[in-house]
Amino acid sequence: MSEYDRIGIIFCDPPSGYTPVDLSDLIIFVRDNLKIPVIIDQSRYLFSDFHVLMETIRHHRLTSVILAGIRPERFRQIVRTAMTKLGYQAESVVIADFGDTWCVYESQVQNVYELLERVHSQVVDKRHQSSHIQQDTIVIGAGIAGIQASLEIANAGLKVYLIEKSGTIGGHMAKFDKTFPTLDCAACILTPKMVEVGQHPLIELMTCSEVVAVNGTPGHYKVTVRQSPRWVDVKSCIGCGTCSEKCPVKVSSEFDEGTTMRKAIYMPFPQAVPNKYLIDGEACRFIQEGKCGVCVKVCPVTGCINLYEVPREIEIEAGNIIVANGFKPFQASRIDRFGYGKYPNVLTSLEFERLINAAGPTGGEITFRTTDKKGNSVFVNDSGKPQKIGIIHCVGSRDENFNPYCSKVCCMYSLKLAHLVREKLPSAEIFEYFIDMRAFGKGYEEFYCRIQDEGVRMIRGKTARVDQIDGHLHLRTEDIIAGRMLEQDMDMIILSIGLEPADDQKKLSDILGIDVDEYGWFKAVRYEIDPVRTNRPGIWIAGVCQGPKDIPDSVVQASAAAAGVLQSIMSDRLTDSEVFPLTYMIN
Amino acid sequence: MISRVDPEFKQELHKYGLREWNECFHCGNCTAICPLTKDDNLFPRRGIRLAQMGLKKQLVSSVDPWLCYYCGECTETCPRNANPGELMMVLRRYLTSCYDWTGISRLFYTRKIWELAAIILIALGVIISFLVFLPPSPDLFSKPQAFINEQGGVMINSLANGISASRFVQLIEYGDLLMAILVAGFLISNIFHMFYRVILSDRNLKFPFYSYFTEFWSLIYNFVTQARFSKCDNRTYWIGHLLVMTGYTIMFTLIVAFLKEFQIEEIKPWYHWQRLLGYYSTFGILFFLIYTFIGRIRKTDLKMQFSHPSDWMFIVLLFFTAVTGILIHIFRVSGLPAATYFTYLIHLAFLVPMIVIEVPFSKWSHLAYRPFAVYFDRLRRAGQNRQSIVELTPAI
Amino acid sequence: MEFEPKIVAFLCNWCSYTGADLAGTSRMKYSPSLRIIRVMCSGRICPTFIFKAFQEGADGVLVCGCHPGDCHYNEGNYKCLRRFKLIEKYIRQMGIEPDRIRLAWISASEGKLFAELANEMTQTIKNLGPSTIKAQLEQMV
Amino acid sequence: MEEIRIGVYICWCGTNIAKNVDVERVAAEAGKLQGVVVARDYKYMCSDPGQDLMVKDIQEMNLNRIVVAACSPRIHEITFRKALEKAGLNPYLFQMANIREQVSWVHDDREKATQKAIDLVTGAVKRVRWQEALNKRSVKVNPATLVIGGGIAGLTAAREIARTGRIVFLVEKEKSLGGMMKKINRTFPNLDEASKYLNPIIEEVSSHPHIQVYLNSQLVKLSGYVGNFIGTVNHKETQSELEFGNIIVATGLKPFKPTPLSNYAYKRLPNIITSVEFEEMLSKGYIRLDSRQEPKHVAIIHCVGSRNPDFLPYCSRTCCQTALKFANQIKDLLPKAHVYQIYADMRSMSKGCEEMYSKTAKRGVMFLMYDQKGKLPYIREAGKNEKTRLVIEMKELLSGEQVEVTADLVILMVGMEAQETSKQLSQVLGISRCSNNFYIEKHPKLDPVATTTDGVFIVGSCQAPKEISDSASQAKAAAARVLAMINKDWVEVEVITSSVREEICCGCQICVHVCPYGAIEFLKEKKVSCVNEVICKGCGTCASACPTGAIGSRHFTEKQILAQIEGVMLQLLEV
Repeated sequence: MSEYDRIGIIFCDPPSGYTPVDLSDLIIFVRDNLKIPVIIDQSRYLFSDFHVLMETIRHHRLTSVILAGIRPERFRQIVRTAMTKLGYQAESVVIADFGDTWCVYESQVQNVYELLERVHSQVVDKRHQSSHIQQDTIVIGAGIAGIQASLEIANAGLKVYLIEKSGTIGGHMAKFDKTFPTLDCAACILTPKMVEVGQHPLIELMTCSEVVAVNGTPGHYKVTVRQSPRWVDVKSCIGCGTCSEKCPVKVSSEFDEGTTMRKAIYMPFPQAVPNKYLIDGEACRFIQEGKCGVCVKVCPVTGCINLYEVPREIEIEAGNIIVANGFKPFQASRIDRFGYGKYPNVLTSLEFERLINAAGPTGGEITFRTTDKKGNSVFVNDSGKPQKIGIIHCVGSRDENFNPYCSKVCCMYSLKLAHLVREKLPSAEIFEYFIDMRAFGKGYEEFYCRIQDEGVRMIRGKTARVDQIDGHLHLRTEDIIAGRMLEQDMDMIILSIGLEPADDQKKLSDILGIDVDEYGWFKAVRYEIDPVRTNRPGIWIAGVCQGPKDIPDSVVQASAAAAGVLQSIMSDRLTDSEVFPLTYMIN
Repeated sequence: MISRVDPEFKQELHKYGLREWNECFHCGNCTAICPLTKDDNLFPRRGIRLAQMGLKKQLVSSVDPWLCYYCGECTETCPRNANPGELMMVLRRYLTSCYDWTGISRLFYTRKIWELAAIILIALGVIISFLVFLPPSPDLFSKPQAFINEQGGVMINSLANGISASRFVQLIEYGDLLMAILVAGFLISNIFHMFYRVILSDRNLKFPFYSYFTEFWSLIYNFVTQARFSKCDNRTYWIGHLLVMTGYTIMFTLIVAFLKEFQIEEIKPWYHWQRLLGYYSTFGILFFLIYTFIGRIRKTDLKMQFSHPSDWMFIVLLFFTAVTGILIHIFRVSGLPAATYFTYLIHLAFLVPMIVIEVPFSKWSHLAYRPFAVYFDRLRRAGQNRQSIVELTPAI
Repeated sequence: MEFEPKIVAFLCNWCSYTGADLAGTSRMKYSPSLRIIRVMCSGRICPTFIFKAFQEGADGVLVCGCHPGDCHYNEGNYKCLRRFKLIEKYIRQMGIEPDRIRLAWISASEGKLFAELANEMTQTIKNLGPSTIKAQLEQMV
Repeated sequence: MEEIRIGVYICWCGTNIAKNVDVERVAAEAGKLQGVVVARDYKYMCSDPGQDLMVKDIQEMNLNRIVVAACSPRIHEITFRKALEKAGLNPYLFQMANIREQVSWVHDDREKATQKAIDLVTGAVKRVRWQEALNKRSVKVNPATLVIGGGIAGLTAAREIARTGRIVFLVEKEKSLGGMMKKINRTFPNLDEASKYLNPIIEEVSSHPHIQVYLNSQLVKLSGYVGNFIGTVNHKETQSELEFGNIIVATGLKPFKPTPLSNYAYKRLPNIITSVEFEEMLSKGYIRLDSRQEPKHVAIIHCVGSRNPDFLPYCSRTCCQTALKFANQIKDLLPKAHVYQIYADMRSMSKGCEEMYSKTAKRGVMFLMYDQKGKLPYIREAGKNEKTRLVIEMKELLSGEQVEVTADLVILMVGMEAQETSKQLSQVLGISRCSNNFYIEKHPKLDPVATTTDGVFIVGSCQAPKEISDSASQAKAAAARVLAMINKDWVEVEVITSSVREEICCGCQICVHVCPYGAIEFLKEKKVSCVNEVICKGCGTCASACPTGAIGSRHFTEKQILAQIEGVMLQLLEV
């Protein structure tokens, strides 16, 4: 709509029985903060005389009205009629109900302010839906969900900015060895999509980037992206790897979950997209102390590596934003009873994924973790093979002391890991310690049965503690079904760690102005039938950032979010009136 | 016959001070974290399960609650905050009242006022009968020096009017014996009841008769050392417990069996055995009292977070008994006959109900039940060893 | 060394080939005697293919399609079935044991079945011994 | 004719292939074959550098045929075809040898596996030399969409698309919209009125100017191809022909009938009802026995039919959480009633459901675990003096006790199974079904809503049982695909069709009869057959039927296949 479009607020008198209160500072607040016309219904004539009402609204040239006060509901109908008579749709009347708190107004003043602000911003958002929507879309996070969403939209012939914090796309899925229950190798099914993203003319991939500010209104977001330097020019790098060879600095690789070492200038993993090198600013000697710079000398492409590169901020205009920033694995060391970090052969599931991966530290051999001369813990091929492996479920999940929610994927990936172990070590004894086996998806239950047939021991009962006793990992578990205490010695323990909101989740929710639930996952306004729509029109959530889920569900959600985007662009309409109730209460 | 689940049973347990605990989803963490569980005694979880399902028979026939010493680790680490440790405590109370065939114990636990009334009643009874049979001699105030012996202490047995020292001791001894018989009577019958529920009522339990004797040592051993307790992480609690237990028993035996040697006119030098023993038990009891007082008030220790009235009742009684006991000693040594006489009176007014009420019917019965529980448990095992050991089966 | 037969298998793209892939993704081991050739539909398989296979020295030929009624192209597998009956007659006349050719319905979800089928067929062929057609034909020329 | 220059690339796929196949040797052998200019092996052909390697070769050695031996073509054929296009080569001058799914993953004997790999590669090389350049045809997309099924999934999909002002045909076989969700009283975990969510959608859909709803109707015939389908919809006597560009299948599922499970005495004893029947009772607002009294003991039995090899071998996913919801609803309506959950594994994994589980426990519900792989609970009628109606006998696993549960009302959480119409519909649509009769998605992980037939999407619980929110997001996901196609307004269609070489066509018209799509017509004047390539789906039945070999199906020509047969049978003498 045009700039003639004006929101006004009408303060209704409280119904009889309520003592009227002095509105003056409330009015001042509205005038100063919201800068909109205020009408006060002092002597109840406003609603009693329809023409006066019409006149007043016309006089203030109002196109949307906020009815504020105690139980203003009773006036809604008349104002609606007035508005429709004036040629505006009925939704242009919004109720801000202070509830009975009005009586104790002094104590409630802050809430009333907040309420009015909330209502106002919503009305503004609604107003903006009708002005043309910016076609470009921003996708935050390039895990499988982000990738899927970007492809869906780009394949519709629309521009996408894919913003990834790390140096490559792929997210957690790239780290997995196989995927349950089909046992496709994760890389095999993910890399083509990554390549597609990398090559897609309509996807602008921005690695090492973060969203730092979002301004503007739905359909016209102005997003500030902070791009920290890679120090290697993505265009000119030919990925020959000479720099990495010569680089003197070694640090543990985050892609391999610290099971291997990488250089300060590195390629996150062989199939990384963009398949170019980058420099780890914290580790690089030149960037830290200003000496070295060997990479520049050996690089065959002149000017490809620029160690003086600085972060830059880019502003992007986008109509929609899809948030798919994924999750953070639970910190196993937080539960000291399991001795993670204390005993070398207590591994997290993610570490094990890397260990068992063909591209992992041992080329897929399951071996023990030992400490080398330099004191970093490493997996070496000749350290023998574990013969008894225990997998402990629900580490950090379903636990009031940590995360009360269920992480949804652990049971299944634990079964998968058990299968992979069985494949690699046919003679090994494998135990799963679980509370409830949650094999819920398509083909999952069948997979569970299959793993049992493969001779993996399923123990109902969660291991309580792991102690290292002369080289063996000693477990205490109650085998509930057999009805006895188990005291077992294991060679290796895998902790099925749960999922937690990413570190930047809170920050993002503030920047984007979208709600999070009590655990910090993003909140959908109507989870039951629309799990990707947030309280902010034009901002969508997809994947695990909304709550733990497996790959297919993340992919589906990503596409669903894309649907929201496409729909809004194709219909040039952002909001869905059910999301925006016409009545607001003090919460 | 197949037992039937009983959802009402929770209400029953509530009377014994049960708090929220139904959240338990049986992950088995509590059992596994407990340093005392092994083989097939799966407390606390199995106890929780039986309580949840209201399977009274199985509950009463299991000794598990007695094998738990409430170190609180299970409660700390419980993923559902279901507080298994506290439930064990509640079950102990419940079992105590189950073992007690008179039903008095149940009355005391579930209706607080009754316990209090009973105590007061007995206390009054003691005071009255004491004043009737051993009235204070009028000379107590007029010429107190008449009661002072050559060591300058009060001759404790000659304070009653017109009653010779030997007679005095004898009367007290009768009283003690009566009390002891009463207590022992109840306690032993209750223990037998326990024995019936745990061992005899279990038809398919078979073990060789000689195990009764072979396992007997464990009863003594556990009674004296509280060995299992020491396995819990918190040692001070065990020491405190050991001290009070031994102190208490020593005192008990002294006054019941050796009153003639213990309560004598002359004051022996401090290194004399009876004085040393007396000091030891006093110290033991005080140590424990202070420890628990602080604990229960500060609620620092998990196991002391929820205090059932019966817990307080016992501590209070014990406290006053101890204090008055000490006072008697002080007054004697400092030669104050009147004070000695009346403190002695009050001392008994606390001591008697403490023993008569607490030992057979309330908190203190566990002093006896715990070691017996271990004993019975070993008997059951002796039975199991003959059956084939349960094989590790994959869970369903 | 022991005789390792070579079986040419024609799999339809929609059900059987997918089924074979499923056997792979589920790591179901079976005999390495099969040489799989993908066609869009079992209806595409014409007698020539089968004869060609034998002529080239195949010890057996396996033809797989979707279950009746499940054909991606409605009825291709029925056509295949009809032809197959015919072919069975022919090869008998040509002096090839009818057991050397086989028609089976493998759906996209029957990886296990496919693996079993492969082993089974290999066994039958092993029992029959190597096919002599190729040699005979070479003598003719 | 140009000189054939073939490039062969053998993929290691990490160790997936290299473990059981000696890739270097395969490459070496391939190098010896006629026409092969270069044969390489590489760790990950599908990765960026892998493709670049190929592209570089094509350009530098001007290769004009490519063979890649790697995983199944179903996974990566497209990927490599794109690479060819990138290198300026026609994507159809490419052949894949499947040496992972069909060699390295299924054979342990490295020698034999390698031999087989070599044969397959040889076959591919022989075949590829006969392959011709084909040009992709892109056709305009009909913006109208057909949605089959009026449940929450179908409704959501229809609404999403219609809101963009595109036509949607919604075909529902029942007489009203709403599907399964309509039978549901409240949703978990928040126990909201389901109607609160459903009704607005039904309202919008049924009143939407761009949605045409066909009730009591079914799709009986389908022709055409992605972007341009023509379907026949039967409703009552009348039939109507519809044209649309895409199809979204949302036919949902149906509850399992517990009668065959005799131990649950369904229909044999009174007051034993299924979860669906209980939902209906709840929506009426009361919980009652047949005798109109309120039950004092309510038992809820999980996994009825589900996770049971004899009936539904899979987990129905929603029952546990629904059962928890029931428990809460019962406690709300009858605070005094005792509720028993007789379960096998508590699968409350969805958002907010684990919390619902502990909340339910707090409300004093009794949870009893039964041996779902062993002896199932048994329901018997209570005796005279048992002061209850029904008794459930079961082995309780968490206590190891054999127990009895008294109950007035028993709720059986029945599993969910595919519609019996699924077979008929799958045949009409030409999509396949899994062993449990649910539709098979294109890829279980990365393409869960598409099917092997372009333009046909499956959403909601016709693909597998799932809760409302998942169905809704699947519906939106499919909508996204459709919208994308509509927005682009064109789509590439399969070029693998049949074509007639008129000079040798004898006009016998066999092909006309065998074609399942009526794509071949006989040109009277020319006396030859002619293929309508838009309708032809390229099955090749005609080709194999043609006596003169005049009809050939592109990309699967006689020459190519015979050459491949030759190839796979070509014994390499040196091994």
